[in-house]
Amino acid sequence: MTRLKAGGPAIAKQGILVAFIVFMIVFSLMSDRFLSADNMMSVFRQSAIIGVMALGVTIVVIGGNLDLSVGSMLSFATVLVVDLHDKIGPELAIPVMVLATLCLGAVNGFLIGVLRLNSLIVTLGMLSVIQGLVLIYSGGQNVDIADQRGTWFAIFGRGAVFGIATPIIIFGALALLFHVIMSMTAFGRRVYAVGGNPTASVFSGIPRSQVVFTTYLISALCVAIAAIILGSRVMGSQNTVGQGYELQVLAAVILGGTSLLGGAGSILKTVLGVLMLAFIQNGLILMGQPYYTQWLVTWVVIIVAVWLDVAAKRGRLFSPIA
Amino acid sequence: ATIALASAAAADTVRIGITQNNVGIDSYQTTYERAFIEAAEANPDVEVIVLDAGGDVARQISQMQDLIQQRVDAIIIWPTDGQALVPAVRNAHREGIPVVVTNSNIADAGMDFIAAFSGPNNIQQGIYSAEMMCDALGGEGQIVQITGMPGYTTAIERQKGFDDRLAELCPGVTQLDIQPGDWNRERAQRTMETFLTRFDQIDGVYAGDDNMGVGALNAAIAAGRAEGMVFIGATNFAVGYDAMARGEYWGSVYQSPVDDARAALQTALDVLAGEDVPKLNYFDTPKITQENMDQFDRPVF
Amino acid sequence: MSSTQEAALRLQGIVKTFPGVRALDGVDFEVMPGEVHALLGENGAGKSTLMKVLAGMYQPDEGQIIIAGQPVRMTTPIEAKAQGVVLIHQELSLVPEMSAAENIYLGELPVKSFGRVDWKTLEERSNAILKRLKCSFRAEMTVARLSIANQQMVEIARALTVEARVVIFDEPTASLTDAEKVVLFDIINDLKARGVGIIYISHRMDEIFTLSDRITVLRDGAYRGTLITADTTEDDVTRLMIGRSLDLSRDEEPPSFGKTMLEVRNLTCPGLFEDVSFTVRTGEVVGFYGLVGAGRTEIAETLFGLRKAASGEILVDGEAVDIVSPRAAIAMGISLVPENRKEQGLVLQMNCRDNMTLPQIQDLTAGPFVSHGAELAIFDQYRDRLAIKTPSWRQSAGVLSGGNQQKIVIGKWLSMQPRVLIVDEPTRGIDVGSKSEIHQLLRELAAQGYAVIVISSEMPEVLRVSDRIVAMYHGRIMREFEIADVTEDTLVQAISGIKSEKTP
Amino acid sequence: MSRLNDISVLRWLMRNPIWGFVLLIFVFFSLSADNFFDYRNFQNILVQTSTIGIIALGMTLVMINGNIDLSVGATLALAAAFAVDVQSWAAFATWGNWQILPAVCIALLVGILMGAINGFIVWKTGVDAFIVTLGAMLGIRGLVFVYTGESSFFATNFAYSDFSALSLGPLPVLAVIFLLCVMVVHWLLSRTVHGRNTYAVGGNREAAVNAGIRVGPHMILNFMIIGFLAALSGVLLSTQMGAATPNLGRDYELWVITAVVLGGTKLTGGKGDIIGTFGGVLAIGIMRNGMNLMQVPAFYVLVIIGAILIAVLFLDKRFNTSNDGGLRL
Ligand SMILES: Nc1ncnc2c1ncn2[C@@H]1O[C@H](COP(=O)(O)OP(=O)(O)OP(=O)(O)O)[C@@H](O)[C@H]1O
Ligand SMILES: Nc1ncnc2c1ncn2[C@@H]1O[C@H](COP(=O)(O)OP(=O)(O)OP(=O)(O)O)[C@@H](O)[C@H]1O
Ligand SMILES: [Mg+2]
Ligand SMILES: [Mg+2]
Repeated sequence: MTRLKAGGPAIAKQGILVAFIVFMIVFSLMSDRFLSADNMMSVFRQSAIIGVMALGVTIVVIGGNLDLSVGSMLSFATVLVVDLHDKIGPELAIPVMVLATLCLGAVNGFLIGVLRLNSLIVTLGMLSVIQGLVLIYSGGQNVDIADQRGTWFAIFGRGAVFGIATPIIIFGALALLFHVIMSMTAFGRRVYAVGGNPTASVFSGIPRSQVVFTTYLISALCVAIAAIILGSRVMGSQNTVGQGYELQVLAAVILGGTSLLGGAGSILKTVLGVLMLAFIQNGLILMGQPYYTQWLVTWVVIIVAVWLDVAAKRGRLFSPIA
Repeated sequence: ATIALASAAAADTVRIGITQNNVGIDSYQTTYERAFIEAAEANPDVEVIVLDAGGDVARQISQMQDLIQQRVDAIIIWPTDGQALVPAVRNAHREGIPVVVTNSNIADAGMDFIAAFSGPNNIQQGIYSAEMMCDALGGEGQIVQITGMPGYTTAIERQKGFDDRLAELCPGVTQLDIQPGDWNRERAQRTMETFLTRFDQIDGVYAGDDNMGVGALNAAIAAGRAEGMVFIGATNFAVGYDAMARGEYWGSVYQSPVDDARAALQTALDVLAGEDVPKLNYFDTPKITQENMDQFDRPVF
Repeated sequence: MSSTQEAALRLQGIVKTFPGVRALDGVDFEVMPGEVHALLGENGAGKSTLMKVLAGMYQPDEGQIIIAGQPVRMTTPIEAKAQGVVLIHQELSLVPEMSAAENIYLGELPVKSFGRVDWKTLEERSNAILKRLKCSFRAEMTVARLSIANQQMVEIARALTVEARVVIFDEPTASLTDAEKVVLFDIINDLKARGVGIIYISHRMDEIFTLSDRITVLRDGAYRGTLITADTTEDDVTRLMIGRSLDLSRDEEPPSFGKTMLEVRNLTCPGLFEDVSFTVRTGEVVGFYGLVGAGRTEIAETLFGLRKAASGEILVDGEAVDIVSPRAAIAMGISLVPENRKEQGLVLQMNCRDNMTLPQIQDLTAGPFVSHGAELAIFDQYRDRLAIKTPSWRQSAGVLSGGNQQKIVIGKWLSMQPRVLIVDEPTRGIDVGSKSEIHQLLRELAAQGYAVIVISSEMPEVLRVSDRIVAMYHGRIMREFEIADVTEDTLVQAISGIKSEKTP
Repeated sequence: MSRLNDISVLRWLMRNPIWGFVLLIFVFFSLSADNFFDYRNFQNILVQTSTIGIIALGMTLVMINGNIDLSVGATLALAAAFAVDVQSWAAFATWGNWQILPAVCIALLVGILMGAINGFIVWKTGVDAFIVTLGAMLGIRGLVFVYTGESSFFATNFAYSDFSALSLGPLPVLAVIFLLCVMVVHWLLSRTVHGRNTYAVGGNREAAVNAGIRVGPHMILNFMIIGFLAALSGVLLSTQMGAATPNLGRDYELWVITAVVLGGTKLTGGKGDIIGTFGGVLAIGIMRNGMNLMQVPAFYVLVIIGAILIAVLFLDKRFNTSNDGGLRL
């Protein structure tokens, strides 16, 4: 067979990366503060919460499912950790909250992984159930940490190491860790396989239920970590603090080129997706645009970026379907 | 209203239905609900039906229908939207069920169909905040504003009161930008961080409620720029009260959900008793600042 | 074929490239009206690609399509159909949830006023076509509930709905029984008599020699030549196709069987198979032969932990085992090359190497990480051993030709070094060269001490690879043959349910 | 009734567990909520479900097609804004009550246009509909805010909001329109060539392409239908409010999809019907209405609705075993 050299420069295949670069250039031309170190740091820090959640959801989506419950799960975890902070102290509050959140993840995982129920509807249902649980737990009251200055809990959201804010470090470290897990470990490979073709995976001896279950545990773990950052950053929580986050997270994951059909996607590109959304919000405020332009720009950016990505994979700009 | 009254008298107890805006979205509304139920339980002649619209206009309209369907004696409504509930209120009016509007008012077109309004005056609150801002800055400076959830009446009215009064009272104070914080502290914190990057000089911040105000304060403290910056909010929350006590937060508007709830129930009972109730029953929402805060109890929410 | 006659369809210098692959490299091809022109080539030679170009599904990079003397551009299947070019796909192209009738007239449902479907006409017409194809099922049946063979017939029925100039059959017999094949050949001859040009793609030489007038051979995407069928031999064609002759004989060194590796006692799964007992020894290949639907696949699935048997026993290496999942089966040293490579065998968007190492990925680790080197070593070994054609291990399995996909799946299970290897229709859609390689491989594996089960619907295949043949009919084992005792007649009798005196 | 019929009814319910569920909650609420079993309440339920119900009809088409539309809530809000605002355009000032007509027409056209845009992008770019309409959900909401300038509009003409109070015979006009839509879309889906092609495209897109169905325009048409229905729903909702608000229809997409899935339509396409969707919509409507009448506290409503959603899905799975042929997958 005649072998051709891989067509075109490698960068052309990275539709999302191209979109990201173009986008950054346009924005930095339109606002001189956009590229300043301060602003970069501030955007990275802001994107850590959504970002950490997006990492978990990326894994769920690669495994062929969706997770829409992360928004209210974030509310749950944040309210819990903040509320328990004053009652039993942070050193106990954190593990208790993490365990409780993992339990919610396990419920998702059981319903979807083991009982094989449709993930969109299950997590939609869980979104509602968990929001109800939060409200019942807190009686609908905001929770706040009384001694905001004295608690070491502050390091997660407000601290810094070598001048880099802790949320950025947590986000970066988790991104690297998950990237390694997904691209270099057997577990990662299995997630890709189950998402790509669950039947063939079972035929290959992969414990499909167990793999899907684990993806939901990971997602819940990410939510718990995001909640620690959020609770520590705000030092309090509202009952609906995570409302709407599920769609922002999903948008970031999609923007990163992860296929909703499962079996394909990349952690590092999700990071790009997260940053792109954060930069849109940030950049447009810097330009003094009203908030709703954000939504219009996001509309265009999501479609164009994913289009570029799809087009690069397909090797032609427009779909060949008649 | 006479029909309802007659049946109420016959049954001896009155049944009052309430449909609220969005319980759980913030603790003001939750505290309101609790206070309302407590007040109703304290009164043996009152039976209440408590519903929540979850912020959705259409759902609130159907709840109005459901309440009419149950032939309650009176309906208390906390409108999710002042305009959109007018026909629903009109329906209740036609069915002879008196409607009391609570917390945020119905649009002018609906005033004919309601028995009374009871609640704070959000425009007035915006005006108070503008006056405090003007005071604090001595009439000169640059400020930013963080508003509530876009498109909802309370947010719009507070912004309107603030903007109009500020322009009139303090032409020397310029508003650099207005962005929403969605009643969400973390969101407000993010918005403020971006403002801090964008503007080198910010003298004051007005936030649509204290929750967001404290978010903005957090951002300014983290950036090391809180010193000398004036933070003014509305709906004094406990966090805002505490920040005020620490001297970091300038002032707010004191508004008690407990008063709000009791006033609404009382107004409805007065209406049912056939008393002559004025159309607009604003309860007082005074300014609260670092100076006079000891005259107020720490908010319970 | 006189040269004065106008070709029904002519292709000139067709070039088609995919990223990293030059699938067609200047191919010339023509088909005359009333001619059956066979297209041959190894797996991945580009046959299907060429036909997709013809049917308007792919655009050629270079070259021309000439229909009845006129150059045409066909950018969609609709235009191709309008030109009278009909393609019967290699991979079934049906909507499973819809009825056979709707599938037959898909895209051209008869219409009444207000855009309503004319159900009556639709059913009358499609039942008429099915009758012509001697199909026993009604057109109202949902396609998902038809057997693969019947689905194939639906696909074929489609070609009869239009006034076709050229009909392309891309491996139509891959899942048909002999009886159905006869019907199909009648239809082809009928079309031929009406002056339709037929392009026929198959890996089965016997069919090609019965049916075709001319044979064109492709190799590595390039045109190799055209032969008149009557003047040529199988060997000539094979040589043109793979560059060497095939050795189709059975090596006659006496096999040495070891201990009983797998024993099945009275295994029953109601409705699928009943009271099945057999043994497989190391060093032995047991062929399971039967008609489609005889229940062989279900037995394999049960042995592989994918089904729960209602009763009966399975013994592996003398030990009674309970196989609860494929994982458990793999742990016991059982491998299954499944029947349906796309759905059960491969993760299509995953690359070739990862597909191949999937079942043992947990064991290919260095510390917490998967060892790249170990994986590549396995891939390289089986790529060479099975002669898999792919530009690189990075290629997604989904874009390989059908035959090469099948080889990836075989490689995947061979690399597990199983004690019991079950292969279900191992050479479906595989070219003659690779087929004989796979047959040889199966023999070699047995010689190395594997216990092998081969499920096949092709008699030559079972005859060639098996030491023993189990004939099945309707979920029951009818008879077992030692290879020395078997004749084609007794075998056909056994799988048709005709009881012989020697029923075990 | 003969035994045979009993069995076929039972089997029908097994295949459409949602109607069994509707029956169940209907009986439950009739027994336990005082004002539930009442003719006027049934009218209310129909009117209340009409908003989500009408959109769900379109969503059924789009989902059978193998697509999804997340932008319906925003489209609804945009159409409502136009329907209310256009009435007050100077051009129609002298039209009297007739000014409602162009307003409604323009609103519906806007909906169709939004659908067409979504469909066109899905067709030409080949980007998954989930992504395209997730973008549109934000973008169209942005358009709503641009158009309304953040605040609500109200219709100065009370004739507009009186429309929703009209009755046609025994039924409120909104319910009549809803039921009419149900019948038309049911007819479209089950009887017409377009409807059958909808199943074909969703069941096996490649096969549909190969068979010469113009898949792109076909999908655009379905997106236009859902755009139209979302807009219609927006118009009807705005007649109930006599106003339009910028946040109208938030989260509706999720409820609509839930209703459609409860009704047995598969997210992967190729399978579903209007009868099921109608059941799904009623199930949600009855549950909401019944819990209101029973005064279930708001926090618990969230938990109950979510849990029931999952439970119905579980039952559906039980009754409709998938076609993996009994393999342990
Ligand atoms: N969409 C595609 N993208 C990339 N490569 C492709 C694509 N389709 C086919 N190919 C490659 O083109 C070559 C020809 O494939 P084709 O399917 O035409 O082979 P074939 O002759 O039909 O083989 P078989 O007998 O196995 O069906 C193969 O190497 C295949 O991997
Ligand atoms: N579409 C169908 N609907 C109902 N029963 C079927 C269907 N297809 C097959 N069966 C039944 O399932 C059993 C086994 O079928 P299957 O085709 O898997 O057997 P097989 O021997 O593996 O055939 P092959 O491997 O040649 O396809 C048979 O009893 C058959 O009657
Ligand atoms: Mg082929
Ligand atoms: Mg089989």
